[in-house]
Amino acid sequence: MYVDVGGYEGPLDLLLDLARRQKVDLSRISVLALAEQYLGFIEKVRRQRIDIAADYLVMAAWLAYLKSRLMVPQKADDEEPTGEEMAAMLQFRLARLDAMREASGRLMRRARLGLDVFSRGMPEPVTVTRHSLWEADLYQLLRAYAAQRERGIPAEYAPSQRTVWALQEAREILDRLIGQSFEWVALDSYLAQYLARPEERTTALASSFTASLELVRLGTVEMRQSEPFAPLLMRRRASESDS
Amino acid sequence: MSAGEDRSELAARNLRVLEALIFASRDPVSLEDLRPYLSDNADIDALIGDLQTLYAGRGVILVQRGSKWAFRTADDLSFLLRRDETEARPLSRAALETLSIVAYHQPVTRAEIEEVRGVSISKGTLDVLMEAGWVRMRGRRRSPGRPVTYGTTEGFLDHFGLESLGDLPGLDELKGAGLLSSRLPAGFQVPLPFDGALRDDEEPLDAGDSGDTLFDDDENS
Amino acid sequence: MSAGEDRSELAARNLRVLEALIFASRDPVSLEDLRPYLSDNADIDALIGDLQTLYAGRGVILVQRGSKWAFRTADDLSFLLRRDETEARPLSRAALETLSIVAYHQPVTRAEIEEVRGVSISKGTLDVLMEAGWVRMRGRRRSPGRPVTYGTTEGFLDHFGLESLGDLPGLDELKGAGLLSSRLPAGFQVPLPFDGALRDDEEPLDAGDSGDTLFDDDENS
Repeated sequence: MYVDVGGYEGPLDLLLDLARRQKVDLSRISVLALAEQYLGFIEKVRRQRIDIAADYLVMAAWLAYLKSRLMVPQKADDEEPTGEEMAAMLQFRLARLDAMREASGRLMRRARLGLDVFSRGMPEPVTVTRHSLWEADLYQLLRAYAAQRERGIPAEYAPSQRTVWALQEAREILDRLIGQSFEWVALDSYLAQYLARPEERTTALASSFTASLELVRLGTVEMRQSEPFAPLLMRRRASESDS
Repeated sequence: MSAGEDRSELAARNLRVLEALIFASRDPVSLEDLRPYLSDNADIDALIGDLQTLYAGRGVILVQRGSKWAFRTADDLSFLLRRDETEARPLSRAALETLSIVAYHQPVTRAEIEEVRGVSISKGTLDVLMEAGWVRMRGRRRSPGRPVTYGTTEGFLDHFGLESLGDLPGLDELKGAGLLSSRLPAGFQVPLPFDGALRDDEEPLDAGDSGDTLFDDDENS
Repeated sequence: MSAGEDRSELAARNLRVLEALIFASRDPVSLEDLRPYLSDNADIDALIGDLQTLYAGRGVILVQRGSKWAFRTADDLSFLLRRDETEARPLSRAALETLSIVAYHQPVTRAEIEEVRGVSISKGTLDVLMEAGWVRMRGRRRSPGRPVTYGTTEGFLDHFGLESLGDLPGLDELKGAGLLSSRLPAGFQVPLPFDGALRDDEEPLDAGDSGDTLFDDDENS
């Protein structure tokens, strides 16, 4: 038996196909035989190392359980559905899918609009002349005007205190940020929290760059840049005593 | 002129008006849309009946589509008029099955459709059906997760030549066989395809509701 | 069945086919187009005559267009296909803002309106206002490009309950009403709308002037 998994629309479709091969009415199929066929099929496909969608495996697990329920007599206090109930549920689902498939066939075979039956080829549309009566009052009009004029006013200028990083301050900040990091890290990422503030960006960059040169000169920090405008990388220089 | 003649003249005019308005439209027309054009107290149902009789057995007939009415060419002339080339892209099997599940089980959620088919449905499947104008989002089920419920449209009835959902082929047998339930059989109530506004366990879609979230996720995957 | 019955049945069928074909066709149909669908030796002229008789005096009639045939709504019912509807809807924000600028700054050109608004305005916005009968083209500015100047109409005063444009509140009144904040830069002014016919820097519209050329281009772009 060769079955192309790709040709099936899921495990129920595969089961329905297998059920049809029993050549009996769906209500009289042997569910046990069906479960075995399905499990056999999945086993075969897996031996061929074909990837199988999880749906198929879930169904296989369920059918294996169903098989065991059908073959082993159930205890009276067992609250799980009996093998017969499970088999009935499977039969019902197969019959329902089959019925829906059959129904879609019957639908499509009906005399369909645009294919078998036609509507008026030259409809005479109703031409609607719409007269719009606009609603607006003076208050809305004035509010609209005032709002626009206000929008047009340049934002109020208030001379603000300029934040400037002193060189000493920048050096302390940078020294603290680099800490004991021996990894190359871009200056920008050290300063990320400061660069986000537009008013601080320029001074933070300029002062910390100058301070970094000082740190390099002192031999506590190393710097490198692969090409112009590339990120400026720096790290703590491993001192002789550490190595 | 006697009052009787007046009346019959009025009825004749109403009939002409009804005929002209339904004939002019490509899509089915509702009686509410027609009423304003008729004389006061016109018996619109009787007029529709008269018009249907007038066209019975003709090449063009008056048909009911849900709550609306339309003129359509007669079914039996299909063999002459059939245009095969119009169906450029036939529906996939998944779409066909999904359509019949929505039609026979409505209102139905995506999870319920998947339960019947035993496989998950791709976003495209319902999309194709909604784009064809056959399936619509009806509302949301009053249950955890508030899943969207789907149903068919008036365009569905029109396309498949159904007067109402009760005309779905094989509906009675399926119902009798208990195959329209979404759970196990064994003698419990079998719901019929439900065409009405919203059922007790449905609530309206939110304004601008674009469907199941799961659904939207699919789109991006 | 007699040969006579056969013939009349055939004729009835031919008539139905003719009716369906003309009904479903997207264009008027010529007799040559119809003939292949009819039985051999069918008298197509007689059939057309029969069909025309069948529809005579009804809401829909069979009409000849050149050498072709089509169904049309009866002339005396064509009024059914025209409808006038009046609806009241709120003016869009863009329209409201544009209207207020035209009111205060008139005579004002489109470019000047855009300068105050800070965004460009679509042709539709001014159209709506002119259609509403609140804004009109006054003339053309005596400046390069001769742009059209806009102003308000009598209908505008009427609708907004103003006796004259001078009734539009000025800077202090707008501030007093809380519509303008009290912290405005020095030199902030609210113009006094010009109420007269044409200002010195305006010239009359040309006969049949349809507005800014720029404007019309927009429509096509």
